[in-house]
Amino acid sequence: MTSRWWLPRRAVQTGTILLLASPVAGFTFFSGNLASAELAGVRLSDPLACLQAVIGSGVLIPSFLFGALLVTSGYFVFGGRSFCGWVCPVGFLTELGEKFSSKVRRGGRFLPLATGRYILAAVLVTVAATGVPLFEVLSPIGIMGRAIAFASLVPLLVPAAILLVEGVAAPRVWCRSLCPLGAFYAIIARFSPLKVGFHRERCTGCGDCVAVCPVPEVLEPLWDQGACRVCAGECTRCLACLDICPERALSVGFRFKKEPHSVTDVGRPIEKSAP
Amino acid sequence: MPISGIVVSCRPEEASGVAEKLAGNQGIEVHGVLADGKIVAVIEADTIDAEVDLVKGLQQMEGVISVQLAYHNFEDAAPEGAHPAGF
Amino acid sequence: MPKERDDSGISRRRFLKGGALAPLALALATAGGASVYLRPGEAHGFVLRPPGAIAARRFLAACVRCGKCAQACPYHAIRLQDRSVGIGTPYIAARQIPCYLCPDLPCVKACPSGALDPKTTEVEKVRMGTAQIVDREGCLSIRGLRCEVCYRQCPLIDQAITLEPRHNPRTGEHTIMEPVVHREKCVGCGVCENACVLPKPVIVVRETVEVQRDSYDF
Amino acid sequence: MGLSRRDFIKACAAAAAFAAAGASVARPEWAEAAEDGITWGKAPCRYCGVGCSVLVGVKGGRIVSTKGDPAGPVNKGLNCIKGYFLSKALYGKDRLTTPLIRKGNRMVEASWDEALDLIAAQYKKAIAEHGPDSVALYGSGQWTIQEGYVASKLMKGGIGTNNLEPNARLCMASAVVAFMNTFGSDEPMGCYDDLDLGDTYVLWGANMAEAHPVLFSRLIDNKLKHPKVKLIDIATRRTRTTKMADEFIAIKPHGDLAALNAIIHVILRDKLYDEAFVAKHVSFKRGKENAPYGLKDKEAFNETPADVKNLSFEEYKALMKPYTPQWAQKVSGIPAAKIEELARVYGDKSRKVNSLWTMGVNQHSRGVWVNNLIYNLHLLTGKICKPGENPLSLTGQPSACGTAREVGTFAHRLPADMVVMNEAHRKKAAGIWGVPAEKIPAKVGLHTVEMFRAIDRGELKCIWIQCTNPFQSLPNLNRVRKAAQSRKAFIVVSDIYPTRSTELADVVLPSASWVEKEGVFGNTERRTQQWFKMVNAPGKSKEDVWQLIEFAKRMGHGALFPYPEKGMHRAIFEEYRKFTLGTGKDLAPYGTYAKVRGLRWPVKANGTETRWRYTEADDEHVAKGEGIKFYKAPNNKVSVWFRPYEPPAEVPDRNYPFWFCTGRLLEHWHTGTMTGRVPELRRAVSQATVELHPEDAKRLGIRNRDQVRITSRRGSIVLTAEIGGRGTPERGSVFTTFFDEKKLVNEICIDAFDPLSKEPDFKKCAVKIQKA
Repeated sequence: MTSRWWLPRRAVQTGTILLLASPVAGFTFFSGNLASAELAGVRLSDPLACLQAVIGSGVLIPSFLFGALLVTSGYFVFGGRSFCGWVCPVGFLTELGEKFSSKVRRGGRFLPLATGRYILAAVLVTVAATGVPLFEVLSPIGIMGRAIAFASLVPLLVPAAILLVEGVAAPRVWCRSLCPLGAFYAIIARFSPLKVGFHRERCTGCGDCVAVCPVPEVLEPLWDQGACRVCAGECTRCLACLDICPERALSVGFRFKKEPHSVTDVGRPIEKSAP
Repeated sequence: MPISGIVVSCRPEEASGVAEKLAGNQGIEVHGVLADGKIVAVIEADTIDAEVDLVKGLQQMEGVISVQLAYHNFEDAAPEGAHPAGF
Repeated sequence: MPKERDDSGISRRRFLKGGALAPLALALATAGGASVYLRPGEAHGFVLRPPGAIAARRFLAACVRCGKCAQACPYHAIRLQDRSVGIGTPYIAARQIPCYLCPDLPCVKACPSGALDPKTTEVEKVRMGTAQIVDREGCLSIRGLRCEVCYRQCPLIDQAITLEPRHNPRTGEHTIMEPVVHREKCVGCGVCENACVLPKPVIVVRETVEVQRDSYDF
Repeated sequence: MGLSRRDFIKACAAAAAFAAAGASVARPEWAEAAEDGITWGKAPCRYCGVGCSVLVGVKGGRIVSTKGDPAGPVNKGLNCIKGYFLSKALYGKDRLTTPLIRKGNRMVEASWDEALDLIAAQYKKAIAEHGPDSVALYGSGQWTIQEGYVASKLMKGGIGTNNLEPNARLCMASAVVAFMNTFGSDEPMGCYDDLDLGDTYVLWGANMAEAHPVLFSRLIDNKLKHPKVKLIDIATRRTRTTKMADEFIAIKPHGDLAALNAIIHVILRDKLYDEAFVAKHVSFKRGKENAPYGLKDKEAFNETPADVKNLSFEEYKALMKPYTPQWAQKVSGIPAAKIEELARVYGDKSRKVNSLWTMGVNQHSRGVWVNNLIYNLHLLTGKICKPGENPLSLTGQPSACGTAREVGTFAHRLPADMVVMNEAHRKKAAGIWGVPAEKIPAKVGLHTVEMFRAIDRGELKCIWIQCTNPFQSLPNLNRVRKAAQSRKAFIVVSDIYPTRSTELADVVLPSASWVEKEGVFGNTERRTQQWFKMVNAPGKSKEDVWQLIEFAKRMGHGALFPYPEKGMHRAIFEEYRKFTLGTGKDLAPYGTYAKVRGLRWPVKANGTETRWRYTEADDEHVAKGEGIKFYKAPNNKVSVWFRPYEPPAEVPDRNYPFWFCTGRLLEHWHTGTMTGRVPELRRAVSQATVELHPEDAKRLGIRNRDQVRITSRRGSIVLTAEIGGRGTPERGSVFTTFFDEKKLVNEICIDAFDPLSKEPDFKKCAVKIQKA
């Protein structure tokens, strides 16, 4: 029996969409979208949106900053890119997109994962220089959030374009390599305590986990360097590897021992394993 | 093209004479002479200035007491208050 | 541990293909995106922002496009732009639904980022824009008809808009009651623009006029 | 008639010049000038009592444009915003186009024959079983004169019941009674020219700026031209009129009765009256007092000649002694010094004083008395029947004067000031109608409020409502609507759109409106205006006259209406005109009205109009040398009535602490049946709001645009609060408008009415206010 992490994950993804739509149905416990929201009286803000707004306008509202820090610390605990795997509606959309595209295989490697960091840097530089919050203007996440809450459908062209590009040429290129928010969370995720662990003794080497992983690069150290946990920030904690592994060789948790260097074949530092 | 309705007041006994003189002017149509010495006329001119000159001229005319403007139209386009109705 | 995985590393061929295709795709996406977003549109002219909005350029940066102000508006007057650099930012289409100046300004309270200045607490001090009569010849009231709908609907009646009566020389016995906007009082809520009975409103909200000039002449 | 655009403008210019020169000459072709295939015709505006003239542009069988008629003497080419969109009122999407008959809860389309046969059968059945007084016809001040005349002849001369009422009962019945008991003849002695010629205007409870827009613009122009002109606004609410007035005097609801008496007191005390005028023209009278408020069904109160006591001037002065300004200050809220000042305004011989009033005075549980007291001011000071100084009761419907008053479509009236109680009058009417004199019953019919109460009591079996919307406009509406909902009577409604009345009807008939038929209206200043049919009514719609005559044929009274199909309207008018000749209400031949923009009756032998009645200067019925002669009053003497103060029917108390008042606004008219179909007017004002005084609102925690629940002993309703907007009621009172068909505000109103005029008081009742 393997685990069934996909179930809660789909539930959270769907729940996010429902939450975004809840004001339309007349509920008042939630308002806003993923850029900034109020849930049961608690103000939450996307740290990158906050960063852009503050840099771009020079206006700083303490509660706004607090909301951003709250979200940052939350994602720090659960592993930053868990946002991508569990919350982000664009991630949800592209995942669904894959299901309908037989050509696309998971984990297509089009651009290096690191591209996102440069885009993030470029966004912040642009914001500082021009005052135009570049990512908030183009963000498919915001667009989808507003499409759900306000039925503003025209901008959905952007996520549609992403789906098209991914479906035809570059699988998963947006989430893996381009999204600056993903890159931002990847930086936090590196240090986050919640990680996927690897129990080498159970592994039969069937390769299913790599096949199912949207970012197979993060599993490579387990093979190549004999690491016993996934350290790379790019891991979205989607836990698909846990679900697929017939031997339960992977698990998720807060406490994994530090890298037992003795078992690594080559002994290269783990940090370099991430691309 | 400005079109105006005017009332020219004269002494009753001179009214018909003035009316004849008025009718002789180009751009003036006399529509009626009332018993109390009022002449109802319509004047037409190329510009508002020309019209004002015309009225000034009338005021100088012998037998004329006053010239009163009753109606003034200076637009050629849609009539006042006109609008497409019902849709 | 099997070694026959073919996707463990990036093959040279794949890398080249990716390297060539990716910029192409990016360029295409940019072109597509730009055509949708950066169309010259509302963002370049005057956009009527919700009460308390800070100066236009800073507003575009400070607004995180979360839509909370729009959700807070009880009249659904606040909409979100769906194109150009102002995408996702709130605006008021006064001709459809104007700002009715809620005394507690729920939109300002909802704004998380300060794009709507939280110091805005009095509706009379709001300056979203300034109403202007843009077509004096078209204005029914100035033509002598008893319309003055903008004046009577103005939430700051007799302050932001007053009626200035003067003799109507065309009929000789009626009064022209001309609505006159007072810039120092007008909050720019757009109720007048909304109420104007003409197909194209002759009174509209334009950019806030800071300097008071008198364009009102007989 | 192929006139070019230029010729048309010229025609307009000439017509205006003729009007300015004081001559009412107009050439018929001016009314029809062609331009771009548009044919223009003249018509009076369909809305209020001001009576603006409009030009109606028709192309392809459809009205494509309307505009103020430059030759119209009232408006000189101007309109208010309602008039500007006049044509659109006819072209709403939901025009009724076919007769509908109720089948259970559904309305089923029917033919005219089916509908009319059904109505006739129901009426016949009711008459056979319960007598002619079990049926009624409820009409309108928006009826044309022809419609009103046919209705009167059918009901009074044909069916034999006086159960005929116009909605004008709700509108100016108080003015009618006061005109009759003071002057012996209905309708004003003055006219709109007084607005140009006077120098002092006292408004008693009238928001002229919104209710009589074009007229107000004329009044303000007088003020702009002449610095001496003073406008004093006495009201319970600060309005747009207040804004343009020189002085606002706040008065408590019902306080007018006290204030007017106190002003008269000062005029008498300080000898500000015109001794010679009083001696020559005035007789003093005291009527019946301690009048009821009509709250009980069938409560009867009449002031018969036996109840009237003649007084000497000295007796009258003695009676007026207790009404000191100090006393009035307490009752009316007007400071005593202000009352003294007002008395001196009326008494100032160098001032030409005009009093103007409308619903604030008429919709009043002592409305006739207040009207009487205003006349007293003018009669004591002799400021009457002179150019520029007159009392003028402003009306609210396009033909409240023409159809309701002149034709006499009230339960007690016959055409031209005659009444059913008077045998000679009945004989004269019967003579003209060609029916036996006994046919017209002497018993006064049911007045409006009683008419609808009689439905509730089950006494009235059939009622036909034309051209009005009583199930939105009547007071104490819950009772009336419940009675109709329980199908206690057979209800027929003729209208042009679905209304809150058609929804309760058993038969709904589609009517033609305004220029879809030919007609004549009479406005406030006695101006009779005619128009021709210009377009066809949509679908199977038929004009009300046709409906009534077809019904009459089925009732066996077809012989009463032997009018030719072509020229029917002319024939009806000419027949009606016979009533007016020689009575001082003389009308001109129909053909004259077709040519002019209206004439003010009495029309002189030479075909010209009369601007001021009862004066030798203008009225042909007064011989040269007689000066002023009130020739319609008994002994040529008008009555100054002693009318004491009596409290209102319902006063705010601990449970219902606020006064409640209803009224009109500029953008919409009456119950909004027409203006509600004009998208532009709906955009301008979409819903009824309740106005509160800012301090009251603050105390109750109500802010602008909050939802507010208003509750009276009769009903409850939720409205949006409006604070500091177009109107501000005085502390302790609230105001709302009645045009909004979604908000039946009249459910709140009390059905107390003036005992003499039977006009309900829509301006005062007690309510409580809560934030909803």
